[in-house]
Amino acid sequence: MHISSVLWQFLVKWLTNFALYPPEASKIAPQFDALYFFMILVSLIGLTVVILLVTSFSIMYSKKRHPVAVQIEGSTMLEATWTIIPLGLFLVMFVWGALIYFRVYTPPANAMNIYVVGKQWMWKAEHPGGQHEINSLHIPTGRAIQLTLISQDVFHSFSIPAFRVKREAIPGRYTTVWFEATTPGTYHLFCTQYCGTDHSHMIGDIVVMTPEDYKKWLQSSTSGASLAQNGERLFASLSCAACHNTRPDARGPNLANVYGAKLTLANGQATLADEAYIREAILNPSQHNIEGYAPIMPTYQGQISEDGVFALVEYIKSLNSDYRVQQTTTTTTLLPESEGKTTPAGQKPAGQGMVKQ
Amino acid sequence: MSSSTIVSLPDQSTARVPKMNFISKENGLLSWLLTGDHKRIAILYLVSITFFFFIGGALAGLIRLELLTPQSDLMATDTYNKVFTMHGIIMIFFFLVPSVPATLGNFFIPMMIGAKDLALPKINLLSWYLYIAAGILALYSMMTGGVDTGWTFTTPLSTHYLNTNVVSTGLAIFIAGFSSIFTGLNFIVTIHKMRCPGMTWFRMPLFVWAHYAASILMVLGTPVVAIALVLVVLERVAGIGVFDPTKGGDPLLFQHLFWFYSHPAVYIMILPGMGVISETISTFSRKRVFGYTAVAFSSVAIAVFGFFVWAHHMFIMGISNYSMLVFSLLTMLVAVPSAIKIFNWAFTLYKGSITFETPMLYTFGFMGLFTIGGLTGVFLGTSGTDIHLTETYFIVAHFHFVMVGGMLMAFLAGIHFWWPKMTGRMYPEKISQFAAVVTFIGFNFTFFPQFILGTLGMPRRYASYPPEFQILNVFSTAGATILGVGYLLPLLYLTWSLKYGEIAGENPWQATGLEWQTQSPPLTENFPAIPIMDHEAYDYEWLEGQKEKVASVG
Amino acid sequence: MSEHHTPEQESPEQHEREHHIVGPKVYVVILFGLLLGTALTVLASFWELGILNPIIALAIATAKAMLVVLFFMHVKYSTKLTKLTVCAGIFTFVILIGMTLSDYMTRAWGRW
Amino acid sequence: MSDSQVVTGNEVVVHDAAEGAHHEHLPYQRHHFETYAQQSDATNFAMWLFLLTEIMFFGGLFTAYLIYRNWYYPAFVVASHQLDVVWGTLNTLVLIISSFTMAMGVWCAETRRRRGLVISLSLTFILGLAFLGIKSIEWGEKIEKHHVPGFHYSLQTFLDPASDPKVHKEYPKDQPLRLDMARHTEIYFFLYFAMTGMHALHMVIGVGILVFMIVRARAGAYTTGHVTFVENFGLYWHFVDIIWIYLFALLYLISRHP
Repeated sequence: MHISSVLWQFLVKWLTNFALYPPEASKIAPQFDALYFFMILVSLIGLTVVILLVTSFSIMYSKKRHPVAVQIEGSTMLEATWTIIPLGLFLVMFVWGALIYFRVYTPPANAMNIYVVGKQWMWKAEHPGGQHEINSLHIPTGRAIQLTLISQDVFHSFSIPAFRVKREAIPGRYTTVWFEATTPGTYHLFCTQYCGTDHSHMIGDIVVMTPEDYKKWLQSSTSGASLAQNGERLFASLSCAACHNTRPDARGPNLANVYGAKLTLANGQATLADEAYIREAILNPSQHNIEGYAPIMPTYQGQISEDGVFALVEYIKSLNSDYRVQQTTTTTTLLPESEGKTTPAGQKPAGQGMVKQ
Repeated sequence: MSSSTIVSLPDQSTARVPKMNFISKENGLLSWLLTGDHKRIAILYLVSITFFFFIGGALAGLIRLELLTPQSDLMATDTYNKVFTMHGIIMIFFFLVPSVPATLGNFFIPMMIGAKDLALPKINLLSWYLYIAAGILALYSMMTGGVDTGWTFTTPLSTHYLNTNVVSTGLAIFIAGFSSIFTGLNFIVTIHKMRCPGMTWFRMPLFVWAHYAASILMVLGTPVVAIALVLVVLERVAGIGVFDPTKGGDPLLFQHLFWFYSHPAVYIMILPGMGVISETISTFSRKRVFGYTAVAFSSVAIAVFGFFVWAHHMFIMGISNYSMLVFSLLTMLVAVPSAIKIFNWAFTLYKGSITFETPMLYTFGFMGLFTIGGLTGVFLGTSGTDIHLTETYFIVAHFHFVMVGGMLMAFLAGIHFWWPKMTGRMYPEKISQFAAVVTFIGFNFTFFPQFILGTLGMPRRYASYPPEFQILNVFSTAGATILGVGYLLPLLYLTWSLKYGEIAGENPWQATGLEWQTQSPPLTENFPAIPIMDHEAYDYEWLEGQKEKVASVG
Repeated sequence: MSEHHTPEQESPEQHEREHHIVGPKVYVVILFGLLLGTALTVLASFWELGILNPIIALAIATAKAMLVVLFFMHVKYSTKLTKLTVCAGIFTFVILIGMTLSDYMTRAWGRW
Repeated sequence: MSDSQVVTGNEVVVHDAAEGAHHEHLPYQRHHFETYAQQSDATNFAMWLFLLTEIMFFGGLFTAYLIYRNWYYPAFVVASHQLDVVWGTLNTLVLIISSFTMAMGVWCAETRRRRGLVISLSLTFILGLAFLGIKSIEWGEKIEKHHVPGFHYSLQTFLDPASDPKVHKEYPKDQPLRLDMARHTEIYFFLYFAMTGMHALHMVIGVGILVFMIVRARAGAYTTGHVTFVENFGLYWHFVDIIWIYLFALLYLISRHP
């Protein structure tokens, strides 16, 4: 009696919140699901074919029905078919999948950048406005959000099933991912890369709000200074301005309009001054010396926390005359041609000018 | 003989297990511990991997119990981490990798190619001792505090952020690696140099081809994981910084080296299983394997392509998008040979004369589950879907379908198929058929829900999880108990059959392999005289001919 | 699969006659080749040749390795199988290095 | 692999097995082989396969070396100047000559010259020891200078080259590295110790086996036509030599122009 009631509750519970896939709460989610269900379909067909073949043959040709086997060598024709058809299907999946992959990891130029640092065992998000959050992320709908991720210790992985996006937070290197939330609500945030004892407690909430609510939230949870302002203070306290200033005899490049510029390094390589570059230039300057400047920039490794680096990067970005427009990110240009889009034409002279000094 | 079976046993009243065989040759523990006979070493391996399989299985049971409830209440999170780590390490390095090659391969490759023994018997014995040493070391580190890196030893977690027995476990795997290198090396040499007269490459059973391919992977892949683990140990002991981002090292480099072995390792595990399937499906449908050459070459193709795809384990870990393209494309190519095999096996049944003894049931199980496992692998090889599905229970379900649903089914198929040859006695048919069905049902119950869990986003390696995932987890745990029963049964009735099983005689299945054309259990040097291979593999007319000859003589 | 197995040889003596023995002359020549190579590679490293420096160093090293493999290790005189084995080793080695570097070399792509 | 060959190969093996069934088996032929030729082929092939695993084993280290050399070239240049090219060259010569003596040893065994064999094996043994001796001297220097990664590693010489007059005199143009780059010299030295250490380990094993072989060679074990063991050890020794040829080029000769 008792046990049956338990089973009954169990059944009810199952039927009530039974789902085959998570809610689609981002722009990419439907595109992902399209591919996913296409592959499910193909798999089901493939599986049915195999099962049908096996069962029907074992019925038709069981020893009772078919006492003597007919020896058959094989058939190149048939084998060719079941080599080529799967190959074709797999290649379709490959191309389709690659398109989605590049879409997920290629933020649009005008995305709003939120910095996220992962550490054992919590996520810390830094909004440009200076709002901090632990194990939660508030975002508006209808706006492209770019996450710049880094880990302070081990590999973590920032996963939002409802958005179908996931990106590893790697120690010592920025990674990026972007999404555009569509439906307000609260969704799961998981760390999916095993990261030690409390891995399974490194979870949180993604709170998607309408733009209005989001504004309200921003005001309510502001911490006074914006991220860029913190950066400015840090910039001063580290006396970076001693070299990086506007004076003609400045020993370091003037940082105005550096962000998003195309720089030529001392070793002749060209590079795009994105968040990753700026971080590297602060921590490992000797590999990121700009052409035409003496190699005197000291390293700040071990002197600034990752949050501090975020603040400095944001500050340097804010030195651009109109930086919101020019936000571009690491490794995003799919094709060299599309450079133009990522580094607006207006930027190039500035960049060159700075290098030439 | 009833028309629903091909089993033909000698008259039980008169039949005896031959007095002179490789088991009765010498007695005493030493005669086993110092033996050079590939068959005895195979038995040693069989016993030891069974032992490790049940340890690993027990750990799996603990995992499933913990996941019965959303909270981590059965054990603390760090205990849970240790449990799944040891489950992975034991099952992969101490069960799956040596399972079929070191037992069935060791026993039957020399017999199938008509050799007296493997080319290097001493090396063969050495590899078993290495395996045992490694196993003891692994168990030791499990007893003394365990290790919680996950079987992937991801740096810098394993090198800087854990204070468990990473070093001793690393060494254990290092040693186990050399054990499997020596096995593979031995197989390659044997297959090249020890084939009997007339045994051309294309007269070899597909079981041998599959092992040849797997051995190539063992020999060329394993050293790389060995050096990777050496580096991890050095990094821990001396902090030399090669994987340490704060010193300018790149943690991803470890994963490149690790997966360079550990992806091919998947094929090391599955290829021998495929070999078994080729044998059973041919025997129980009385037919030559459909498209022998295609199946043979698809094994080799898997082995070769297996080396080009490792970075598909790292798509979201910050490898360059462009090498992602390359690796993803190659992954699609490596999926094809498996498809070829499945269809060739299916068409082997066509116009056959099929019977349904236990090995055949396991074979059907393999074909179904491996197809699912393989197809879901494509989901993970496709970069776009990989983003959402990787590091979730989807991937857990995927590799359990391939490894447990595929490899373990094949292993059991093989054990039942060759049991009469190894022991001279039949296993009890009815109960073993029952066990096969139980295993199949239990398996699907356990792992199918995990595909849904994964799609819903439940991350792997979580000791506690959001409550809405509970129901499917309960299903999974329930299934695991059934599966457990399915695995315990063979242990019991096979042991029973050692004494009470029916006398099998030379060739109970009417199979064509050379190993069936001699007494069971075989003589120490396998054949009274070196056989001469004068027919194709799986040539059932030839077998009929032989029978008539015997009849006419008698 | 080797000249060892030609019918006329049964006893080990014949087997040895079959089995090609490389004489001291060859070894001496190779030895001097190797010494020369060492001298060259050391000298080369003292000139400023930019990118060419590593290339030359590796080229000479490979040449020396070839000499050792072909003559000291008798590969030049041994069976197809041995040659194939050596190639297989080199091939996998190249795959390991090449495909790993393919990741490192392209990480910066799309950033200039 | 063309099977036609394989087939003939094997059928032949067994033909002479069939006829040779009556001949006496040679004392050193293992029971499970049909002919001695088959045995020596098999063991020789096995040795080659073992060398493949060795290649891949070092492959991991070479990969690491290439990546970090690309990333931290300046650090690698300056750090490699800490190695003494004279010792390095000397060691290369020693090893090449030992390879030569080993090859001669194989020849002596094949042509059944017992004294020759013993002499050349002994020479190989001595040269092997010489190599290890020189290596340990070099390592000694590194330890004095605190250039052992992980054990009180000191950046002194790289932040301020003048503090190391000997090397500074040789390479006056070496600029002091900035801290972040200087740190990366530790990775160079790790690779130096890992690669040369792994190589030296192989040398030690080789020298050990040589002792055993010299003893047995004096008893005439290898000059009766059973040369497989000597041949296979030769392969091993030459392989170790090849590894060193590359290590020398990669670790010592990165850029020697002052």
